[in-house]
Amino acid sequence: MRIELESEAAQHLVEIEERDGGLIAQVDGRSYEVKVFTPEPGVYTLLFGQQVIEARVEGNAQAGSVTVTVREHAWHLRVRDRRHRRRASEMGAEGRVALTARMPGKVVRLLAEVGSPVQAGQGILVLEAMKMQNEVRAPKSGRLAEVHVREGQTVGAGELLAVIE
Amino acid sequence: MRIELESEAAQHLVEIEERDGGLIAQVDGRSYEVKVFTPEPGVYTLLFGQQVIEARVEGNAQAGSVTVTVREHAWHLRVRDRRHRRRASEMGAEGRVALTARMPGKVVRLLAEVGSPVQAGQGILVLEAMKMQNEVRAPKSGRLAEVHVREGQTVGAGELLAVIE
Amino acid sequence: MMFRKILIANRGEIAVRVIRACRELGISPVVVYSEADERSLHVRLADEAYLIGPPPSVESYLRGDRIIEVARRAGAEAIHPGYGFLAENAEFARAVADAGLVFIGPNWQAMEQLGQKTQARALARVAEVPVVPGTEEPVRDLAHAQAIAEQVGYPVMLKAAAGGGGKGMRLVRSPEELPNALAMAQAEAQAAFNDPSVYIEKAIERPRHIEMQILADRYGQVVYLGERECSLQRRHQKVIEEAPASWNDPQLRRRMGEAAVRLARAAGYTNAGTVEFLVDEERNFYFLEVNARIQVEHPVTEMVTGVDLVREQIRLAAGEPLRLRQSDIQLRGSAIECRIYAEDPENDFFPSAGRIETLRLPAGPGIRVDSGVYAGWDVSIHYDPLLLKLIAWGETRQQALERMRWALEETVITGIRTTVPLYREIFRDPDFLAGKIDTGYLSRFLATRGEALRSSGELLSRDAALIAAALFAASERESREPAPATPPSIWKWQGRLFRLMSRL
Amino acid sequence: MMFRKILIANRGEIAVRVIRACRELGISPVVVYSEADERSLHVRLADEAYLIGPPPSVESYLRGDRIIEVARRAGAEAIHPGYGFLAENAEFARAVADAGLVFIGPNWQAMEQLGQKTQARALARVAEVPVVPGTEEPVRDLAHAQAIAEQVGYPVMLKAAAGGGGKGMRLVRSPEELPNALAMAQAEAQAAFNDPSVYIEKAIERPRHIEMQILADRYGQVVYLGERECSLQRRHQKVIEEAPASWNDPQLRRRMGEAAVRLARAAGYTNAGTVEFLVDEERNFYFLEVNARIQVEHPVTEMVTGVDLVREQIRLAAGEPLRLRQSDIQLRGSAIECRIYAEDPENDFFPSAGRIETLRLPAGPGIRVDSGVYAGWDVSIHYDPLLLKLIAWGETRQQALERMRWALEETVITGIRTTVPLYREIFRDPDFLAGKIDTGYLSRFLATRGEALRSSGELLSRDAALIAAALFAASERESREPAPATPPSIWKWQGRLFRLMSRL
Repeated sequence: MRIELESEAAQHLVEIEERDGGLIAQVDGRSYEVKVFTPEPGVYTLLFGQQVIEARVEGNAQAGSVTVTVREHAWHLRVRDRRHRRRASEMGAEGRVALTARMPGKVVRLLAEVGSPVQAGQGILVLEAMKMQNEVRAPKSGRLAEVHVREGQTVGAGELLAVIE
Repeated sequence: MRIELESEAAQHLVEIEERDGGLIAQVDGRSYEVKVFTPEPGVYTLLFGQQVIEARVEGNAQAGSVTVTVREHAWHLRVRDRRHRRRASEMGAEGRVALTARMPGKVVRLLAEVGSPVQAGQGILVLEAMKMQNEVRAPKSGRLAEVHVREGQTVGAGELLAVIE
Repeated sequence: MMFRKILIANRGEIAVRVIRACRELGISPVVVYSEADERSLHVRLADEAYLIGPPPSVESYLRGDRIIEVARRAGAEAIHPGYGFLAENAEFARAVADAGLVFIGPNWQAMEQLGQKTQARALARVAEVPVVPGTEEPVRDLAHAQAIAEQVGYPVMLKAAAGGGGKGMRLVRSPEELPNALAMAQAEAQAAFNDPSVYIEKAIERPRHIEMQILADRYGQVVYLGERECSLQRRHQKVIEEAPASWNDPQLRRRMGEAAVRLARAAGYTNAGTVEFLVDEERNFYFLEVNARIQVEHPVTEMVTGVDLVREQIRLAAGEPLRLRQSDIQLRGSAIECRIYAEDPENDFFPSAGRIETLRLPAGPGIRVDSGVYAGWDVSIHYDPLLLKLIAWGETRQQALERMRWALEETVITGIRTTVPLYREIFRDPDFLAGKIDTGYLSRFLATRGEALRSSGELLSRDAALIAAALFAASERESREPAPATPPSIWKWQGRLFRLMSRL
Repeated sequence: MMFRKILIANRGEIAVRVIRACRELGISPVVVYSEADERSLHVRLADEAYLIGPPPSVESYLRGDRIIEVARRAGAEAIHPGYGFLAENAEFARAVADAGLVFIGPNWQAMEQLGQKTQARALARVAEVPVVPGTEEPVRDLAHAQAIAEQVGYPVMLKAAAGGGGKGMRLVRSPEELPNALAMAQAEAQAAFNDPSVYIEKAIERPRHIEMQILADRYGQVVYLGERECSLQRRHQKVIEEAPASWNDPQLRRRMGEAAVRLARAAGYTNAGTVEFLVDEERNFYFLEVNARIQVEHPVTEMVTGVDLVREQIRLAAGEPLRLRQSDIQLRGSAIECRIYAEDPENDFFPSAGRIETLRLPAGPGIRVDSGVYAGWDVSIHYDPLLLKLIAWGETRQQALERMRWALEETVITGIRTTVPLYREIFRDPDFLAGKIDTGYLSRFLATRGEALRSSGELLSRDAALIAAALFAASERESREPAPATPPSIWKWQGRLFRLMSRL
């Protein structure tokens, strides 16, 4: 199995396979032998030599975001399947950015008009969820090309709200 | 589905079936409507009218013993499958009682000889498990007809140790 | 006469908290629930449960009329409102009293006076309790708001006149921000409290948010139970609280406590309540508002005083006199609380809904957990994202922090995003550990944290190997192993017809 | 100098307890484990873990030589023995010291003196602490035992000279019972402590079992932290403990505390320890033995004094002076502990092994849980059946009992049998609630309980319907629903090759 990990500083390709009841992970030309067991879902006990390292995989991969904690260090990972990545890259190629609802909620107010120029960080619309009003902001400066929702409309998680280009 | 419950005072035959997302239990000519859900394994929330009743099924059915708690009342139930019951009744018919190991352990000492008369409550042998020595006692008076283990022998759960008749 | 049955007009962890207090007092707890909450923990632990409406709280938990009707039908003698929802609604408290039931909280007259924050400020002036400069009444419109803001000087704070908990609250730094901020604050106030009124206060720079817990009986006795430090906030919502405040001393505590007691007396206050203050860098304190209810963070006070505040609420509501004198209240050690929210700290604290898959909660010396959820529970979008609270007590603040640190490390919640990973970082921050916090601490921490992470963000080969091993195990487990938390069948070796022999 | 690394020579809940104390002090915890314990909780929570042998404890947890070797290899400066196993083995403590390591417990000289119960009794006489009549030395053989028993008069108590915890202990009511009882006591003593020596004491009728917690530093300072009531026993094994004893008063507490301190001084005792007393119906107390270790029931003392005993053990072992004076030790409220054993109370407390399927532990105000297990853990037959401890604190004994009652109701353990259902019954027993307990209470309760259950054992139709509904749901769930505790796959929507983008 092959796992790609990408951080701002570096990128690692890890080749991992089972051997003699343990795992061998090959990375950057080095080889690490780890024994893993899963006492509880989401909790992985790694025996690395005499060291005991508890790894936790927390969060919600469906929402695209998990935290893998190894010892005291937390790695916040964005998990995307190929379909999402394709769409994201398509849009990136055109210089278009999609604003999607990260969870179900209600659009209470639109703050910018279709066709108007927007600044990075400017509020585009207000989404209410869990009794809190949250401004959905422009991730980059550009033009508000499309708005796919109306005020008062209920939206589901992942639903396309607007496009900035 | 048909469930038989037996207590010292009474015996109940409960006919139970699903209807409209709930259960109808017929017992002693009366009918009870109960909605059940299972928030956690072993825990059953019963909605009986406006009443909320948490039922818990605790213990280990393999070891033949569970406690069903309904509200504050605990019902200690012996669960037996047909094979076990058949053997028990066969022996009952002959006036023979089998002593079986209720869990894995080690026979550390025999306290009575084959063929000797035994009193109800008298120690037959000593079984060690979890660092504790436990006397296995005669459930009834009679004669120690058979001994199937030796001192020092390790026995598994359910293994036949001796027979009193 | 102690109550036999209490209706709890709330949900989540506070409903569970009240159920436990009822159990201790031999009182039968009755709950109400919305269609979204049939399988919720508060329903599971109650004796009786009544469906009162669809998921949105305006159609269920805010329907005071239905709740009173249920209380009557169930034969409950009293209603505990928890916090939020109807807890500070004087009209509801009055309707409860009119229905011949007891409202477990302050009398409605005191609530009415203190609930309108502008009236509360006037009352504080009378009781000689210092207040923050600002309006005495709700703003009428944008022009009015602009005029007042100019007068007290930017930055100003917009606040919902009817409520608390950070809802309807906005910091406004400049005139340009005012129109939008006012509209959003009013809309939130309307949604949360059914009242869009908003007022304006001068924003105090780098203030600490301190609150004093009080208990008052019907016979004029009032005591204070020490302060809580609630400066760790995000968007005016409390996140981590402690008792006592690390920088406080007995003299200042007594002065603030006595001010709180004076205000309570002036308002004819009864039952449990909290008087909130801002404390500036020169240790001057200003009255902010009264929270006429039990608060989310009440456990830290319980842990340092040993007093069970919810139990006292019930006793006081039943007409018992206060059994504590001021001298009975002794602080022991230090306690800290982390509010675990279903929010994604890596995604601008966006609320996170969904099923809780794993829920491993810490336990052990000094640790208390007040939870409203369980593994398998679906966190809904309809309500406040507070899932549970971790509380740690220690002989010293230092020990309480150390205990919270391992408690956070032992906590695992999967299926939804929570604030737990962020708190683990906060509990390693030297400023926080040294008690150098004010209400701006968290946003500063979040900004610096991003940078700190980026600069130290080198993923070593060894870490990569370990992360990959965990992810491999996660995917392997999915594809072949049965889940270890799934019990092996206790029934599968039996037929569909089984016979149970009871020993009874 | 505080330690950087400690080796914990134990397993189960006490190993977890020590790990947490290490975490608070910034010490790295190293553990040892047998082949049966690779996946145990104490291994999971440690920083390093070393396999030391096969499951039987004589080949693993009792192998002091291997444990010392591991400590050296791991670079640990000290060894915490927990309770049981090597905790009261003076020879081991001496070997640890000889290896240049610190034994976190008393000095071996004091252990040697006090560990031989017969020497301890002699020492108590010197320190003017009253003792129970009996032998000064182990019995040589049956004839010797018979002679002594005749001399002090039946009933007599057989006790293991080398240990405690009820192992190797037998009550003998008549000469006929002596031969068998002696053989079993000696065999148990051999198995548990590797020493078959047994001694004889006069059995006191309806005694209360009280113990006094002490702390002593290397510089001659000794304090007592109040008593624990441990009368609730089954076969001399403690089951439920509380602090303080409900019938005690400050005068008697001081007399017992000072007696304990005198004895500790006479023995040159250091670190934490417990002095056990029997108290008869006229409130006379007799020295029983010293437990030269941390005890299972230490949490109740921690909850009423606020002092973390395990932390103090580590500090004292590191050579710190006692930071508490006698006047610093103030009792607040009341605490009670239930030991949850893997034993079947419906089956003569037969040990119950197997996989823990569901483990729902209580939490909330006043509740502490010290657990050594988790859902999915296989309880083995090799070790003590103690799974975890529930502890409840309250402002009064009454409140502590009320809290324990709901905590027990909220606890669910399936897959194995435990003592939880029995404790629920005990917490409804009027005698127990009134504090009318002695060491014979539990066997009397068990006898009466059987009758009470039989006479009230009418199974009503309604109960039958509800039980059947639960059993129906149990079987239905098995046959079609996925278990709710099984997390839905977070991976299944991905291929076997997945890409992770880190924000770092």
